[in-house]
Amino acid sequence: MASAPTIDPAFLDKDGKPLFHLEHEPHHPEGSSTMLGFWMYLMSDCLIFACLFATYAVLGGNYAAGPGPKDLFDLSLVALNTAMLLFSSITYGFAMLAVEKNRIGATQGWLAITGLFGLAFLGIELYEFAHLIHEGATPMRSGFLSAFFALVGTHGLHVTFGIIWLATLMVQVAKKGLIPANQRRLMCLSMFWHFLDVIWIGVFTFVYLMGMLR
Amino acid sequence: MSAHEQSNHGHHDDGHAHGTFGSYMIGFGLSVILTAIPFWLVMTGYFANPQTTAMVIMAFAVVQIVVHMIYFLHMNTRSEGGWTMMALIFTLVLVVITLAGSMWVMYHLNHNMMPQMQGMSAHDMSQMP
Amino acid sequence: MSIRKRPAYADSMTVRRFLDRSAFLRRLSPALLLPLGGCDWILMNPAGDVALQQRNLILISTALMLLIILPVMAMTVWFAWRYREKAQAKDHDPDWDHSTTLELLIWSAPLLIIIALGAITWTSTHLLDPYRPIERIDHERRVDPAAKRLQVEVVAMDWKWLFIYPELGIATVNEMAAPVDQPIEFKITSSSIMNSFFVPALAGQIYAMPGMQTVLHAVANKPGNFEGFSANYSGAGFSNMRFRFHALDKAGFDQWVAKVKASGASLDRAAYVKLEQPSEKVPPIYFGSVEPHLFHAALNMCVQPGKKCMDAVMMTDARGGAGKESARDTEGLRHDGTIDVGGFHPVEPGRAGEIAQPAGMTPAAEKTPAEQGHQAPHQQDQDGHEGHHGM
Amino acid sequence: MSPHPASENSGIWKLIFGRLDWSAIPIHEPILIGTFIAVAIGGVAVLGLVTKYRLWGMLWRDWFTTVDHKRIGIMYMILGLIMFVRGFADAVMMRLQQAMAFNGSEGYLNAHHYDQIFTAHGVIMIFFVAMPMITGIMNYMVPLQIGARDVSFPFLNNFSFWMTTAGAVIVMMSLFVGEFARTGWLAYPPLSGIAYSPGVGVDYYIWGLQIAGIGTLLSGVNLIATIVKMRAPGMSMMKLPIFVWTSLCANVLIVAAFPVLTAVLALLSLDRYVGTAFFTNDMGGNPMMYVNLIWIWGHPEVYILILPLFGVFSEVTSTFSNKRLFGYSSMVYATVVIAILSYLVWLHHFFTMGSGASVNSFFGITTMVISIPTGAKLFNWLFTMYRGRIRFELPMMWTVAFMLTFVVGGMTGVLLAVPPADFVLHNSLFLIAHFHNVIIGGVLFGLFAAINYWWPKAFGFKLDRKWGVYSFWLWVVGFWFAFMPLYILGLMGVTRRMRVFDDPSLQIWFEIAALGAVMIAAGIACMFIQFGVSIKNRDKLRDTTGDPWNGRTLEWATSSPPPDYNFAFTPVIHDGDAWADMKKRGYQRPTSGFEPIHMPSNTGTGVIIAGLSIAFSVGMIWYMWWLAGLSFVGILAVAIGHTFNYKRDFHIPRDVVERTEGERTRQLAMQG
Repeated sequence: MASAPTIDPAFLDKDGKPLFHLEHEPHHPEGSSTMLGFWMYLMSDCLIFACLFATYAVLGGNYAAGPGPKDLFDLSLVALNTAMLLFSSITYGFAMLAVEKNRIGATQGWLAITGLFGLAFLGIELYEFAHLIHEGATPMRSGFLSAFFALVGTHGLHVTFGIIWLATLMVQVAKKGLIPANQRRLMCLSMFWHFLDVIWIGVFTFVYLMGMLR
Repeated sequence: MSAHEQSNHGHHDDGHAHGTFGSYMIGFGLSVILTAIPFWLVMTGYFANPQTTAMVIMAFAVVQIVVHMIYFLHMNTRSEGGWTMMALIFTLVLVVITLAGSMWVMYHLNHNMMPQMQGMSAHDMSQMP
Repeated sequence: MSIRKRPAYADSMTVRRFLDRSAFLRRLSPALLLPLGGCDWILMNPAGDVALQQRNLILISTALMLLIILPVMAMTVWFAWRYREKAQAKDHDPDWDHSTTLELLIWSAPLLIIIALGAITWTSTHLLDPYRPIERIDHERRVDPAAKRLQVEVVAMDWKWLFIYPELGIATVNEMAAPVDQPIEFKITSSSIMNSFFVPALAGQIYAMPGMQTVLHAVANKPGNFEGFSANYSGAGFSNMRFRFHALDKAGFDQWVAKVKASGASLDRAAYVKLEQPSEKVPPIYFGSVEPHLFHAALNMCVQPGKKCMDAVMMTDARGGAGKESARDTEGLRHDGTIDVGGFHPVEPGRAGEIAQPAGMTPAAEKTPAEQGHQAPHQQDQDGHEGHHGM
Repeated sequence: MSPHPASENSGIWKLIFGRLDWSAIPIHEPILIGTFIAVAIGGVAVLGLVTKYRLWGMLWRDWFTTVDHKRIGIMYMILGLIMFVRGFADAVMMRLQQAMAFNGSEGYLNAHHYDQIFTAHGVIMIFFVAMPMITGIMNYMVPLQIGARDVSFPFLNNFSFWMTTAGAVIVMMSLFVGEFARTGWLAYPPLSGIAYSPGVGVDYYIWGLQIAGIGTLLSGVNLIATIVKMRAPGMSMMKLPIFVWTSLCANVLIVAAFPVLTAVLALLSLDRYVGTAFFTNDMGGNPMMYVNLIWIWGHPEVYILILPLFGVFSEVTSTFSNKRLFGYSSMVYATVVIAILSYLVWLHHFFTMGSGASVNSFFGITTMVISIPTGAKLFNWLFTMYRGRIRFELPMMWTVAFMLTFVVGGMTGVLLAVPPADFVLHNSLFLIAHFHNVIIGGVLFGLFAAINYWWPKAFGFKLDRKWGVYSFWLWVVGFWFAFMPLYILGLMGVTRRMRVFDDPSLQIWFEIAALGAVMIAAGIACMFIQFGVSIKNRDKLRDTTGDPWNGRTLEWATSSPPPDYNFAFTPVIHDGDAWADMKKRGYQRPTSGFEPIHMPSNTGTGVIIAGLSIAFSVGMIWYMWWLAGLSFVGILAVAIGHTFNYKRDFHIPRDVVERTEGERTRQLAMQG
């Protein structure tokens, strides 16, 4: 250990002496860290949802002598909602396939369809919320309802931002085409969109389906 | 590792995997099945025991999350030099700690203190995990 | 997380004996106090057996850790001196950065200490669990299984302590007493804010929380007049939320009870509602009689007429809720005051800063106690919250 | 402040100003008015000078909009130092109050003020002193130590800084408009709920932390990506400088912990704004859940604070002992283990809340387990000194003081982790003494070591030794005077956050503690004098080598201060102590063959969004819904607008690089 460490042969010059710097600027492609950074962000978002799930797990049984999940949830509506999100996932996948083939028109088309499915999902969710509130099952009614609205609402809020982002990206693709920067952004949104799907799996299983079993 | 990364830099998103039409369709098909079955189980009340149903739908959810990870999020051990996978595993560990830990802690606190629970004595309490 | 409870009793005796190296510790504690000329390190010189065991645990843990801390500190000073640049130590070696033996030692020395400390922790935590009835009066006498524990129900209020003696039918504010050598079982709750019930001379603290009940078992061994207080900050009047704990001999305790009984005041629901309004620096109050089940109502936040008791609500919840129609029925459920925050808050407006229930929640016919209660906070709003805070 | 201004306001006023009215301005509080006048005069003087010397353009172009990690790092340090003065003023006020309020005296602070002061002290010291200073040092040093040109996301870095600053501004605003929270630094409900804290204080708290939290989180993401993706060729993970390793772990903890804070504060604000029932006493809420969640964030936070400083101590010990760090790999494993374990101990902050014995002992033991890797680290520093040749420059003095102080804090920490002991020590002044023992002895001493160590790198001249030594001794001695009495008071059963006392025998201890605080104040004054004197004598203290301490890691390979692009050529490294290795192998600095260097360009978006965030928060705090709504839309619009800018970089031309490097060649030649 007292001797100097051995050197990776990749970093020796022609004479076998160690290199201490690169002769030329390495080509650092713009945004080479973006995917990793965005993934880190998603992981931190995941922990926000973990807290909301934990809150729901702890408070989910506190109805404050009010209605419970069986009184309130409509599974067929949730199934429809889940279908919307699933369809939007596969259509986003098709958009990404179109991006790889560099087909702007197809990309935009699939993105638009994805956005419509997203809007449909949001519409159904808002209808559900409005219906609950109309019946008096407001977020203020009980710990259970507070936790329910916070968890499902936060997911809905993410979908909303996803749709705004998607619209912005469609404008940018229209303006600049599928340049690397836009491809990267589409890739990030793809991760975001599919991540929301994964969260939704937790929501429909843990909140709605398990709620009906309570 | 760095040397490897250097040589890879020409690639615009070094080593990030992409899906194909086939893989997306497989993922979609699996997801539809894995979603439909739990809904069907709960809506029809297939198992008499809700606990069994809960276990089964939880298992389905876990499988479906894995399916989404692989077919939609293109998770593998190679992308970004394994860092995304590592971040995911670390996050999962923390999610489990947060969820299970909170539930464990809060279960004990509630059990010890909520008025309706006072039926049990402190002794029974200490037998709990 | 599969920590299973070992039969705590199995090794509890070893630890107990360990905690009781008392001959040594007893001799040690005066020595500790010596340099302080009369200062009262109450935690080091408590009057209750539980607190005494906690004291011993502090001393043992500290001693265990000093085994490693002292050498480290000595080595730091020694190395800093010996290897200072001026000394030009002969054994200087700029590349020496690894030694397997040393590394093993470095990791195993703290590990061993922590194993020892962990074992002590595990058993002593179970042994001194506040929920667990105590088994001994002091290190020589065991509790007679037939003997009854003194029941004391404690309510932390803003900002004073209410003690109810259900078996004796009396209640006091900011003063309590207990006979020496009789185990006490405290049941503790709070009327609004989180507090922590703590009599340092007697036993460790435990939180007092609204709608929840904590339990503390303790025994006093020496007669005396000790201080008790809230150890968890609870708002403006927190500093003066103090009470006296009198440990008395049997006769003294009987006298004290008689003195309280002699007070004509009665603690009924109306008086409770009035009492729980915020107030500071409250001198001791005696109630010669107490309405039965008052603590149950306090714990379940239903002292005020028309309130639903939490345990009943929880039973409903455990049965799956009260059905769809119950969504709009919040009658008698609110406990915390609410205020109109200017547009967003959908709940009925109460008075800002009000600690008690909004008057609107009380059924008209039963308004009297609530109104009585409201007189106190009015003053208090001036006093305790915003008023006489001139600099 | 009037408890219900809303009812006093007429319709149109209320629509515009929400619950803000004249009573929110503390015109009847002499201390606050005095402070305000001092701040105003100081502020006007600074603004006047900036205007007089026409520095606005320079400030905006070179500093506010900069994406250079070095400048952002310096701005973080300035923010931290300013807030440190505020936080310390709070501490002195508390010490004075507690030394006075005996024998029926109410002291000079009433509960309304005292309770705000201890809350603000905790919040400011953790969120706006320790966090910015640590982020600042990581920002400055991590890219240099890994041989990178900048961080992965330079714009995000600027944005993070401004969001942190915005949070600080919001908290400071509460001093002069309205009030701050009176809840303690973690704002436990039900006390922090709308029913028991109806004023604006808790809202200031929530929004200050939420806004700053976004900055912290993004800066965490940024630094992780930087360390993972931007390392110089040859720098494998096990060749990372130890400070980079500890920074990596701290940032992983940031990314993993701060979302929890965001979530729990969001739920608290829902309770306060919408009337939900998460942490209420009634309607099925559960305040214990808040305590549980906030400590899931809170404990890792402690390690976020201390881990990077462990890295600093390692670098300093190794450099000034003139020796390789002893046990590099066990140091790395210890850091990683601490980071992971810090997630398994949160309940030790509420043993006394009443969970069962099994839960308590599980969390007690996991807490103790953390002391094993921490102990190992301490031994590693010891054996780095062993057989070394120790130069007692200021950074090394702080390090030795740290080692001697921190072990005591560590010991009392383990003691508090024994649940039955915690039952008597919880919430006592013993606890206060313990965490100041680790936070001052660990975090602050570490920051001072880091400032003295890296100042010459950032500014090109060393700090004055004489004033540094004064500051050192005043701090170290003052620390023991200030906190030993608190340990003793804790053992006397005195609890924290008390404003007045009954027992006159306690007073002497509070007076000793106050004396300690005065000594620390003198220490802080000496530190600022040290900065001033050093800047004045900068020519005498100048270091032209770029390597004043005979350093071992890459940051010492470039000039002081480093050029915008850090390194003219991307370094290739072969050893953990890269620069020591280069010096040993007779490395020759290249003097020709320079190429243009690709760099990110500045942007004002960060400042603008942070400004809008302040407006949004003010709107939310005072219920000016129109302002909140408008600024939220504004934030969205600016953020989206920013994404339409695709031109975010430029090249530093070859001749600029040549000129800069030529200048350095001349300088190095001059000193032979």
